[in-house]
Amino acid sequence: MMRIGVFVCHCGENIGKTVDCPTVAKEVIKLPNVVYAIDYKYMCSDPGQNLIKQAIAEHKLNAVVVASCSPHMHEKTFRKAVSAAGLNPYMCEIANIREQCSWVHDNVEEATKKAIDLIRMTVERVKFNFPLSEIKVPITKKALVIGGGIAGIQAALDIAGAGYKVILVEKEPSIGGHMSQLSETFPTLDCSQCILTPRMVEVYQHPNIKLYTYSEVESVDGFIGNFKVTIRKKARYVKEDLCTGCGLCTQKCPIKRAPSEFDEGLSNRPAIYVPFPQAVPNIPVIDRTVCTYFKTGKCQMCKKVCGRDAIDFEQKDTLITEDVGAIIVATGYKLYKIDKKGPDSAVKGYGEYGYGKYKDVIDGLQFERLASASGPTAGEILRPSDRKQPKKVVFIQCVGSRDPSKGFEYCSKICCMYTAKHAMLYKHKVHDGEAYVFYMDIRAGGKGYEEFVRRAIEEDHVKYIRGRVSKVYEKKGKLIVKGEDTLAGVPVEIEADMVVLATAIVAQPEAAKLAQTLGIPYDKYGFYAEVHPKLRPVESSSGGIFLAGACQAPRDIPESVAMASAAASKALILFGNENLEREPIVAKVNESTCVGCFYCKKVCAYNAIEIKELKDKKGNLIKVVASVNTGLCQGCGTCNATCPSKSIELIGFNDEQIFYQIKAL
Amino acid sequence: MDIGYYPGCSLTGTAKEYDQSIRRIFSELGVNLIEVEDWSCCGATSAHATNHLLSLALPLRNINLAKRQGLKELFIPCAACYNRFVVAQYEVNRDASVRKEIENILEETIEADIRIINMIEMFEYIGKDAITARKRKDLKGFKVAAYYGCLLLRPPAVVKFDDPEQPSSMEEIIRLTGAEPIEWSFKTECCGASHSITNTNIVVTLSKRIIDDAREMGAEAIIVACPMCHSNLDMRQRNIAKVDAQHRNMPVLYLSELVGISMGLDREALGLNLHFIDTEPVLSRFSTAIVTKE
Amino acid sequence: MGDNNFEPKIVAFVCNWCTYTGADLAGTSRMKYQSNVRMIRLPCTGRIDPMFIVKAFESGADGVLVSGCHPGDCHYTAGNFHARRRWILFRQLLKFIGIDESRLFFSWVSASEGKKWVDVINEVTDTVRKAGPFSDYHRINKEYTLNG
Amino acid sequence: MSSHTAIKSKENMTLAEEIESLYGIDVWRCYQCGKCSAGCPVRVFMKVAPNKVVRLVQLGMDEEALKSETIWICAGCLTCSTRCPQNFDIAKFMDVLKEIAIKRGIITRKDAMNFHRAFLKQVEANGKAFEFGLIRDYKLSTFNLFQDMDLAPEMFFKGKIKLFPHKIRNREAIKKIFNRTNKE
Repeated sequence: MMRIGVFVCHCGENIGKTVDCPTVAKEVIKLPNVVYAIDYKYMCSDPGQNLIKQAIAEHKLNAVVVASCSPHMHEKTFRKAVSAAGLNPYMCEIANIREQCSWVHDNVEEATKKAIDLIRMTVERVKFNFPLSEIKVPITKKALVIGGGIAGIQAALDIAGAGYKVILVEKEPSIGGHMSQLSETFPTLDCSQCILTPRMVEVYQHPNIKLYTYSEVESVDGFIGNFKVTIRKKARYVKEDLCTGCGLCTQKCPIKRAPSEFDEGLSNRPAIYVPFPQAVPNIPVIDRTVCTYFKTGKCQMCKKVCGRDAIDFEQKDTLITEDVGAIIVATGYKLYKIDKKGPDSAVKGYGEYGYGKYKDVIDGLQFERLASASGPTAGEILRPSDRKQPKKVVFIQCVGSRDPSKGFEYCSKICCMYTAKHAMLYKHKVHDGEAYVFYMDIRAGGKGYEEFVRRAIEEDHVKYIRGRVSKVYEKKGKLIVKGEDTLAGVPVEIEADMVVLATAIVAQPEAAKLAQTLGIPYDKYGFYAEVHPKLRPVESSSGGIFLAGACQAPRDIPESVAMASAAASKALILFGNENLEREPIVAKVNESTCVGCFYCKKVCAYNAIEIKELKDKKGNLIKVVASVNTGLCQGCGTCNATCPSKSIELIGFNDEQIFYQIKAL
Repeated sequence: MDIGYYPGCSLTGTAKEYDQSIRRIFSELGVNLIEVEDWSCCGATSAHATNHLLSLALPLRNINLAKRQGLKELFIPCAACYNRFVVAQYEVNRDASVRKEIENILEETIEADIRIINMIEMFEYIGKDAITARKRKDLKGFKVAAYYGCLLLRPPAVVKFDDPEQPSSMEEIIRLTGAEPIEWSFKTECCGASHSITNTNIVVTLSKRIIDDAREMGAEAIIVACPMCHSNLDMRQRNIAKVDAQHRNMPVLYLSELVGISMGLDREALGLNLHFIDTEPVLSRFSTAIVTKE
Repeated sequence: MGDNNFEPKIVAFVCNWCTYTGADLAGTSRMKYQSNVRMIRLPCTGRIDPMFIVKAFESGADGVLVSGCHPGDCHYTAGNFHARRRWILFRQLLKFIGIDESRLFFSWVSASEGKKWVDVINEVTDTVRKAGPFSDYHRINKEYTLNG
Repeated sequence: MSSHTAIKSKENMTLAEEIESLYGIDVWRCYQCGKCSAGCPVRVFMKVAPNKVVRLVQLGMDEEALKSETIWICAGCLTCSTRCPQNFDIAKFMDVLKEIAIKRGIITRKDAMNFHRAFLKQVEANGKAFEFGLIRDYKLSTFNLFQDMDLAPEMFFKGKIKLFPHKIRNREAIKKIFNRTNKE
């Protein structure tokens, strides 16, 4: 027998002014099963809460309806109060008579009538409530960080520093990411490798960090607090435990002319190589696409010279499984390569700029390598075609960015700053050189950023021209850059020695595949989607999976690092609990009526529906039914509405509760 | 092989050597060109610059004629006509209300599903092997600049032909003849097009830049597939010479003429004598013998 | 046609994250709208079983409003998308049962659109008031035995 | 200023609204990057850059836009439309402005207009372009009889210019097309 108590709050004048609360209380006590009803000035105050607690005890209430403000305000407060009186908190429901009644209506009679209706409907609903308890999920206090660029490094160090284990997976042979390729960094012009290398070493030496380089995440199962991750460790053909990183093999390798990924094709490397001198780990890999042994079966020079017998041509990929509780995705970006694209490509390329046709038309990362002291020119600005110092350099911004026609609609965000930096570095190194920047708008909204751009213009006399370049072509050894100064309204032609294109920041080509592996959403460009752009910027919509750095959108270094620390703190908040507690509003399957059609599985956005086999005692299969993984279920109820046999219900919002609420209209 | 043929007005007048060379080489290649019966002008620049509906109705009248004649492909050697046809077809296929409007004007339904083929596509269509098979003279050492102009390539979303910025299809045809296409920067730059008569100085300025770059990059001749480009580049060299005393003549050949020469056809039959700029200085070395004569 | 003093009953099925919050915002902003609506809060429009709507008409509603997050904005990623797909089928069903589909309204009201909520409610209320009372539910009651 | 306001009668439309409603060209797509002007082969012959003409229309300075010689100097080469990052068909925009300018009788470059008129007159009469007639009519209209005179005899003797037009049979059809597309 239901014994329901109704508590009508005046909220001072807020409700009481338009809703006749004493009348409401008098009316609702007439409802079946309502054994107690009272109105009070402030229900959420201590005396108000005590009123509820006392009534529960005195009138042996087993359900409570509080008619007050929005459940978004005080549902938790009242459920706690009810709980303190020994009643299950989920036996308390709120009727919203403030935000959706007293505040939006003027007429007392109408508002009072509506309040009574709302309470009646809630009373009917609460009759079908039943005690629920928070779901407890154990947590594996170990994190997986995918991507070993600056964001991944920062996240890994933060979590490891808090005393938890971290698995760091990097697909390249070394960690460091794009930041390790940069020369100096804006807006302070400090040397990128000088600030990054110590962090890389720290990762390598940290007792809490297990590093898998040249490895990729193959599959992810499970849910928040309980992920099972399979990592593919690609064959390096070098035994990591034996190699000392002496470098003899790389010196003796007869193949010398494979284009260096690290130098963006501006220099060459051997077939067995370490991407760059400061690589972590300092262990080479064999590029089997160019290695003579793999192509012809002969050579083995590296094996012959290795004193530790660390070369292993027979090495295979290995699969490793790890249990983790949280995942931080920090897979970064790629620079849009603007070579000629196929006719079917979504991106149409920029034939008009002649990238790929003219050697001295390069992209931003290539310029970084030219300017870097560790680069192919040892930091001297020499153009690729003839290794001469260019006296006139044109920088073109927004190549592929802000271009829905040929590239991407979005702003790549970092190009304005790095172009200013490039122009500045160039002017610092080539004092008699001229630098031109073609821009559409200058976006320098960061600490010290605007000042930095002004410095380039005012102190280093970089010439900024507002307008997009239409064409770059070669004439008598010069690159003719055809533009328009839209401020002066005059056409401009510059005879340049080198052209640097600030090409768009794009998502990693494999981003969508990884997103599907992880079960996280991504936008049409392949950038991972955060739950809320303002308030939950580093959380993916899948519980326990967090985002850091440029995999989410174009990001500069400070933002990537800030996001990484934020993502790490999200993981640490999770690890701060023994168990995961969450509202018990999840779906539940009635196995006896479920026919295994799995429509629920099709509509579930969280992969929370699993296939369960029901077997008899002898182990014979009786039937397959749906089963809800309560760790993954977010309680949207779409499955419940979809199920043709009404065999899956959303606890807390089941059909009966809602039907009776409607019926009480 | 039968194929529909729309010569367009220029090919009956100022560009009659283009028509002549086309008819000559395709008969040699065994292609039967079926001219659209009672075809009319496409409206050219003057229509699309002043009257949008007229610029669609005129080409569509011809498309309908071709369809009624049972033609499935329509070869249009003039790049300007080609462009107007393709654009008109695109617009009515994209927008039902425009289609309705044009149908009301023409008083007939439009069946705009005919395949329209430009000069370069025509060579691709009959097959590169067929051209190689008819080759009688290798034009080795003949350095030429392939000039596409504007209207074969643009707008790229409509014509859907080659890379609009770095095209290479004409070079592929040229290579079949043994001639050597040079790499240059002006292959898609405009020659001034319809300004020829109204604004001769524009055409002279633009054509001069094109010819100068071709020469600088080592070309002995420029190859075109458009009568407007041809008349601007060929005829207007007289005007260029007036403003530039240093100007040296640069022969301008139609792609069909070049292919014809490699087939060993009579140069007069190909209409080469009709050019303003004498082609003999660059072609005489390939003319030791005339292999066939009509 | 209808009685001049007719005040319709409107049931609104709304999602907890967008429209319910948007309706709360209308309240905190002290905007005013007609009092005919009775809200039923659900986690997501994806939870709305078409039978809820039939049930609402059966229980005396003269109009039903379904309101959730904007497309692409669903708190649960895709619930509102599935809901929309269901409506296409459901409209047919409604017609079949004999419920005038012009009494069923759909809208998208986000958590920040208090004003829009007010406009939607006033418009729905006015439209249904004009349409008069919905009396066919007795017939429906007789012909269909509904769950609960 | 917005082109997305309620439907207005044609007389009350701004130029931006008119070209959107009649030709489907949305001038608000243009974000004034200037790539069109940068690549325009006839840019040096223009006083007002193509992107500025779009700007004038965006600002509602309709008459200034229609009066600019730029729209007549445009060679229709489509380089601008091909490279526009915003997919704004600026070449078509130029054509449309010409068309509207003609309707409103604002013709700043009579030479270009006379050429188009002479050309279309031949097409209307014969069904085909007739170069001799075209040049004759055009020259008469510009009183510039001696321009290109040196080229003409050679053209004539090479058979490139005929003295009499070649007329198509179904000239009625062409007449009809001209009449119907010229209404308004």
